[in-house]
Amino acid sequence: ADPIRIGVVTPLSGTYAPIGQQVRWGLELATKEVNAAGGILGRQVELLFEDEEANPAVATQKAEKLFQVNKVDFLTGTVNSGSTLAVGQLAERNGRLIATTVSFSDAITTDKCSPNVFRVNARAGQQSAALAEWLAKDKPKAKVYYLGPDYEMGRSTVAAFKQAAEKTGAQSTGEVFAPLGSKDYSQYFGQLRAARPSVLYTSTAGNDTVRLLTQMSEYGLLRNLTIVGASGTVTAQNIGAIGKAADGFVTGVGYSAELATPENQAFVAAFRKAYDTAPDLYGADSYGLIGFFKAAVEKAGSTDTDPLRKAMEGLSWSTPQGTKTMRAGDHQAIQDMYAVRIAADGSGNRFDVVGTVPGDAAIGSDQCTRF
Amino acid sequence: MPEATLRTLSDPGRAGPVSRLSRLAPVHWLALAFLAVALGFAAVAWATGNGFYLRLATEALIFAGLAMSVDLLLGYTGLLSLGQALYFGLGAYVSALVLRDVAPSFWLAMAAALLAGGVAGLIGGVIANRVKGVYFALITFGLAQVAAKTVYNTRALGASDGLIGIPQISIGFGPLSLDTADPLSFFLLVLALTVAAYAGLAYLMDAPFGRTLAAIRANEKRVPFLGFNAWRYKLAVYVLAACVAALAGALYPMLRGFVSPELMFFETSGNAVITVIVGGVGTLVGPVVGSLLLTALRSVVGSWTEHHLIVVGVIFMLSVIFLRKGLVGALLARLGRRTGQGRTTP
Amino acid sequence: MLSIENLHAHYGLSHVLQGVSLQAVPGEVVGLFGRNGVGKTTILKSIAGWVPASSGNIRFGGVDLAGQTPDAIARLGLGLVPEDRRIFPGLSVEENLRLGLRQCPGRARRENEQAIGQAFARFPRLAERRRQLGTTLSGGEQQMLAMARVMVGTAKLLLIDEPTEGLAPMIVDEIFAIITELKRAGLTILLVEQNIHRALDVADRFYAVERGRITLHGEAASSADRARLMEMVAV
Amino acid sequence: MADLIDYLQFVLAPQALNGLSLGVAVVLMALGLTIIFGLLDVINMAHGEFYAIGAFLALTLAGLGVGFWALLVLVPLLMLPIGWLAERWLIARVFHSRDRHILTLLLTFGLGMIMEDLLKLVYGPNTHRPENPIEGGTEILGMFLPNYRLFLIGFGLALIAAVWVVVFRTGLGAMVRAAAFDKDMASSLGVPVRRVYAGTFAFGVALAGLSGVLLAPIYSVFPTMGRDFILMAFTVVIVGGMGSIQGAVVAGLLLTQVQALSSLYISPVWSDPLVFGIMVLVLMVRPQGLFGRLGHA
Amino acid sequence: MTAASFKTAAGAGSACALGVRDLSVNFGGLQAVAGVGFDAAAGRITSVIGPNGAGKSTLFNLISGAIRPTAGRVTLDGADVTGQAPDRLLAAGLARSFQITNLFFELPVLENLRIAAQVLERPWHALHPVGHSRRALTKAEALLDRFGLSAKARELAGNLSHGEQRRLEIAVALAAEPRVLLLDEPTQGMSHGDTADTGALIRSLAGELTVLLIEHDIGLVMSLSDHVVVMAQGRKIAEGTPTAVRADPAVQAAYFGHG
Ligand SMILES: Nc1ncnc2c1ncn2[C@@H]1O[C@H](COP(=O)(O)OP(=O)(O)OP(=O)(O)O)[C@@H](O)[C@H]1O
Ligand SMILES: Nc1ncnc2c1ncn2[C@@H]1O[C@H](COP(=O)(O)OP(=O)(O)OP(=O)(O)O)[C@@H](O)[C@H]1O
Ligand SMILES: [Mg+2]
Ligand SMILES: [Mg+2]
Repeated sequence: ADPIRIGVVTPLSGTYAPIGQQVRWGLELATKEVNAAGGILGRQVELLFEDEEANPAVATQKAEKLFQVNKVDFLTGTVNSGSTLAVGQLAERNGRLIATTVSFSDAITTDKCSPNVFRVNARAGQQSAALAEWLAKDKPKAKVYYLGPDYEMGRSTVAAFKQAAEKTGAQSTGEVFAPLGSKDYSQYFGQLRAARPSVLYTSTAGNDTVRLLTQMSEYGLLRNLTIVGASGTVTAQNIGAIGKAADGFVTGVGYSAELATPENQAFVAAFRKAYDTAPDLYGADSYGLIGFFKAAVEKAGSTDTDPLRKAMEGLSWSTPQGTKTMRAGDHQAIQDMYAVRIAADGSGNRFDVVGTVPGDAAIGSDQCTRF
Repeated sequence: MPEATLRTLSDPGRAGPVSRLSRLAPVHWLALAFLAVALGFAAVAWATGNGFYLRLATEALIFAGLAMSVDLLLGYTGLLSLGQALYFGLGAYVSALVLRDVAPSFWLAMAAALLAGGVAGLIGGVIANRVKGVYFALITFGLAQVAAKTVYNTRALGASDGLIGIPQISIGFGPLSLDTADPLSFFLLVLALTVAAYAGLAYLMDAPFGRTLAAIRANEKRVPFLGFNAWRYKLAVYVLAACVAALAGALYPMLRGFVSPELMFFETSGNAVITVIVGGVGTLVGPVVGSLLLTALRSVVGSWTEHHLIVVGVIFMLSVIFLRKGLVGALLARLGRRTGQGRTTP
Repeated sequence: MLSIENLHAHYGLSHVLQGVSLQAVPGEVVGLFGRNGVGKTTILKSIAGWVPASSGNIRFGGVDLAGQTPDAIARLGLGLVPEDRRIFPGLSVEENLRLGLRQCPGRARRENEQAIGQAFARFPRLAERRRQLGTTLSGGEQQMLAMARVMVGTAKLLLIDEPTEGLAPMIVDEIFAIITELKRAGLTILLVEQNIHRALDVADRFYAVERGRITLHGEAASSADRARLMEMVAV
Repeated sequence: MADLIDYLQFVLAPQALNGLSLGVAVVLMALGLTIIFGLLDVINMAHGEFYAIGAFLALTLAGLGVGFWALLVLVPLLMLPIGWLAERWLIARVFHSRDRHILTLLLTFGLGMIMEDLLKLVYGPNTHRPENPIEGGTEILGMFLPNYRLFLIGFGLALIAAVWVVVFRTGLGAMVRAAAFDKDMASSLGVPVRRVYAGTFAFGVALAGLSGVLLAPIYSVFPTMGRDFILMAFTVVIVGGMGSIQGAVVAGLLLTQVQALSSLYISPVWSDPLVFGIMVLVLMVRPQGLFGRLGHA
Repeated sequence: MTAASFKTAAGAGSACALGVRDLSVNFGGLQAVAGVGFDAAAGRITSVIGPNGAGKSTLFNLISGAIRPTAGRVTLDGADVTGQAPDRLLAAGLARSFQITNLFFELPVLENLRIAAQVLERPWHALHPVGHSRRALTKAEALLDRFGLSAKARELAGNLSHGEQRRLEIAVALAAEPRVLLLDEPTQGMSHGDTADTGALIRSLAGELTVLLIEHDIGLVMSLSDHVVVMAQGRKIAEGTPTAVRADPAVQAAYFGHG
């Protein structure tokens, strides 16, 4: 039979390349396993990668090529939410379905939701909820300081977490937004010190986190301060560079390689064997997507858009991070959320799970009105 | 003054220098050949029902408009703009907002983009034209950077996510109308606009206006003593380029249905410069040819390897070093050599 | 000292020098005259290594100059005062002057300073303006600077292209006095000059150039030769 | 009153001091740039990537067991031939055309693009960081400053002074500028122009590489790191006046202070536009920069 | 603007086309031009002579709007034009040539002249094809002929020999058909024959237009000038007819050295 084609439009070059790489690995590993087990409906699965350069304009062009020339049955991989939204609209116009495994902007499954777009990873709101709950339990009445990257997404994650944390009794002592790609965070340390917080929340990512945390350690600021952050702040890509400075960092996230389930341990082992590094949430969520797709196609008995969408809505499937359920109303996956603490001692880095919030508690209400 | 005896322009001995000066003639032939190829391509793509390639070519033409505006500045006036995407993005956002929130009218969107491009060009031009050379390049770069950052952070403009949901529209020409959702008709429309822009700009660049720009490029300090206000000419061509870029940008959301701040980023400006250099600076066809070639190349190479930057970078550097006037320039030199127009430099 | 045989040179397709031969022996001043555009400057540029010879042969102090770079030729002892002066913009008068020292990289610092001091003493006007940008000098001052610049070095052969262009009569006198002085000091000089009468007063011999060829050469002292020259050039 | 002292000690003074260490970093980047820019008239858009190469070289050599102090010498030495070849093979081909400014800018822009991608090809996209060679910190008047930053400030200032002496006290600067402006005349005065160009470019590149070694422990190492400082460094070079080392130092320290203090009093959002605005303003009032000399562009 | 109208203007005889009053400028500490004043009579040739660095070219820069004076006034046909931009002055009929050749070196010789003649066209012709600019083209070709550059019309100006460039420099200044022409050492670098030709040319221009001339070729100055202004160290030290000036002892000392 013809193979089933899945298009992957993901950033393979530029600053988002590390994330694109995890996406690619997760998808490739899952596809290999599915194919080895006989494929989906007896058909092999084929992945077609295109570099989207983290630029929505490139992403739509590449997605259109995959849809129209390569005739892919399904599409995934977009990282920045701009790309996801633009490609989602393109999918609508082409009558195809897509899923994101990375974008966490709430808009994708709330006010800008689309009948053709699914999200299998946790959105920003879910992460904040999990982290705030851990904070309330572990550090009641914490004095929190916020340091976010200065762009719309950075501000909205901080605002979301602030709201969630204040609701559970934390006290805000101040906030500062540093430009995206800041070189030197030491210029904010004076303000930070003066506010005398007990907890610092940050939603920087990638190299920004490396710099923030290592410079804080340089200035001896990590003593007596708990650092918490959005998921994606510290990942398998940058933790090596952060080194000891990452020790004790807590994040609200949908995945940790340390999850003690047998499914996860098998997944992590396979991943390490194939790529010589641990999976992070992007790798895991992308891996899980193939399971979602497989279950949906098998349930629908075809890859046609309408039956497939119907099959996906409300579908529950199992992933390394536990069972996820795709909420029909807004196409947002519901999953258990974890508070994960990083242990970066001599023995290598671990993402220890220190708290769990059940999926239903973290998900929040369905705000999608478009379908 | 005792007027020297006049020789008519038809005198063959005299016609030489004059036709030598209007160097666009062979370029026009290339442009026509290009148009024929484009129409042939459209026919084939339409016959085989290949909407994707038509839309890809449409996008290439849209970015060719941006590249043309860079060429106006770089090739004719000697001003390197590293921030032309500012006006392209501006046109795109204005057009997107008009189409989405005001009325799905092509003409209204184009008019609004033109107006916005003109006003922004005037402001930007007044700032950037205070300085010359590399300083100009860096100021335009900075201006675009500041603008892109502002858009990236403005919630009302969709911030980093950009705007989606720009409707597909139908465009009325009196009794006729065409639909942007139809790849062929939109391609033909954009092609027609590109040809019109080329013709208009090529005409202008060979008129005294353009020749004065060439003089400014050659020796700006001497120009005022010939009765021209160099600053005004530079401002005029800057505004013109901004308008061209804004109009090209205005077409983008009609094709893709969204706009994002990346359209204003340096990558977009930088690509336009690369396009101009590879295609042929100072030719106006060059940017169009370059845009089509590079778009095709990126589409192919991008699927093979994520290291397409190396490929594009090498082609770009080779053009800078060996094809000083780009592909079109090299072609023209071949045509020129036959007619003995090869120029000798010390 | 300098011997050129059958030199041909091209700019692109135009054949500018069409077989030029000339000689200069140590300590003599040789004039090079001709109308505009005949190739006088091109002869000097070929010697200095700026324009490659298409064929022919240039020898300087026994060394074949073919394929030598201008800086190597300069270090052999060739000094050039170009017709358009070529003062470096963005450099002060003194910096411009000190570049002349590059001809003799090995010379002692004290000797260098002495040479600079002498140059300033000879052109007090340059000394007054030593901190000013070289290109803001008046035309005549720039000419002085160009002369001074080769004088601080250790040239044995000077190529001087229209040195009195744009100079006031007083300075013209001064320039010719300098040339005489340099000649007396034993330098060989190839002098291109439109002011033929003055030039012939310092020159020993001359050549006349016409459309890329030497069409006449003679003794400066011979009035017959002079007459032929004037007839040829001054039409 | 106590509040005020508290504020001064914990907020204002550290802000200024941290601004200083960032300032030195920026000046280090601007130094190589201003030399190549000011002396050769070449806008080296690949400067950031040469900086990245220096950092990655340091990382690789450190992995092979070379100590930090040896790296400070070794990496610039290794960068010299790279810069030399880049000039001979690439820049020299367009250097003498009329549009030197623009062509060299474009060429180095392409070169930077390729080098960045090559780094990614060789080292992968992830971030690395060499160990901090000087751990610990020092308390000054109740303010805490990491020792490495103190070292950076001291070493950086010494380096800048050394470069200044070499370029200006030896007349080297005038020679290079003469060669860049009029190669024929300069060489007829005995200036070995080709070696001068290549040597100057290589020198600037080596300085970029050295900044890579020095800044890697603070700012970490990744393929796109070259883009980090480049805009700021260009701004500094322009505001200070191209080719002027004093200008680069003054502008670098001043602008980073403006940034540090404006992010305190206005908002970090505005620090970039503010610095850019200052650049525009300076260009309008003094196109040659604070210390620049006219007649140079 | 026909030749005839120039004639009538010139016919007015002693009317002053260009007036300079107390013009001064300084560079740093240097008083380059200090309170210089004179009149250039319409249709006549007025020469400015003086030692190198006397401030002659700077005076031209002040008159032609290249730099602004710190004090003083410049009038053109009685109208105050002090500090006006060069392009406006050209429109008012004042053109100049440069001592250091200042051409469009990358453009062909003919194009140099055509651009210089472009102001002769009506403003809206800026948008008409160049081929339609008959006036400018005819003018340019006439000048080519007149200056013996026809054979070099297609050559880039930068590839001309020095003397040829000097000729083109004058031709470019003439292309706009000015009423007042400032020539800064026009014969500099020209061969004997060319110098004489240029002298004749300048002579032939006078009457139609007013010429202000800087020259070091004293023979030429004496034979051409109607009036001579002598400058030294930024000041005017003498003025008068050529013979009167030549006899002036102050001029002898400052300029001719040993007479
Ligand atoms: N770079 C160049 N490219 C092409 N042709 C050139 C170039 N330089 C000079 N020529 C031509 O070569 C011929 C000789 O020029 P050259 O400068 O040697 O003349 P010259 O005798 O020095 O004249 P002048 O007295 O005017 O200085 C001229 O016809 C000139 O137009
Ligand atoms: N921009 C400037 N900055 C400083 N000094 C200047 C500037 N321009 C001119 N000068 C000085 O002003 C004086 C007058 O210069 P100017 O060029 O007017 O002289 P000139 O009379 O034309 O001399 P020449 O006959 O040699 O051309 C000179 O000493 C010159 O050095
Ligand atoms: Mg000559
Ligand atoms: Mg003068």
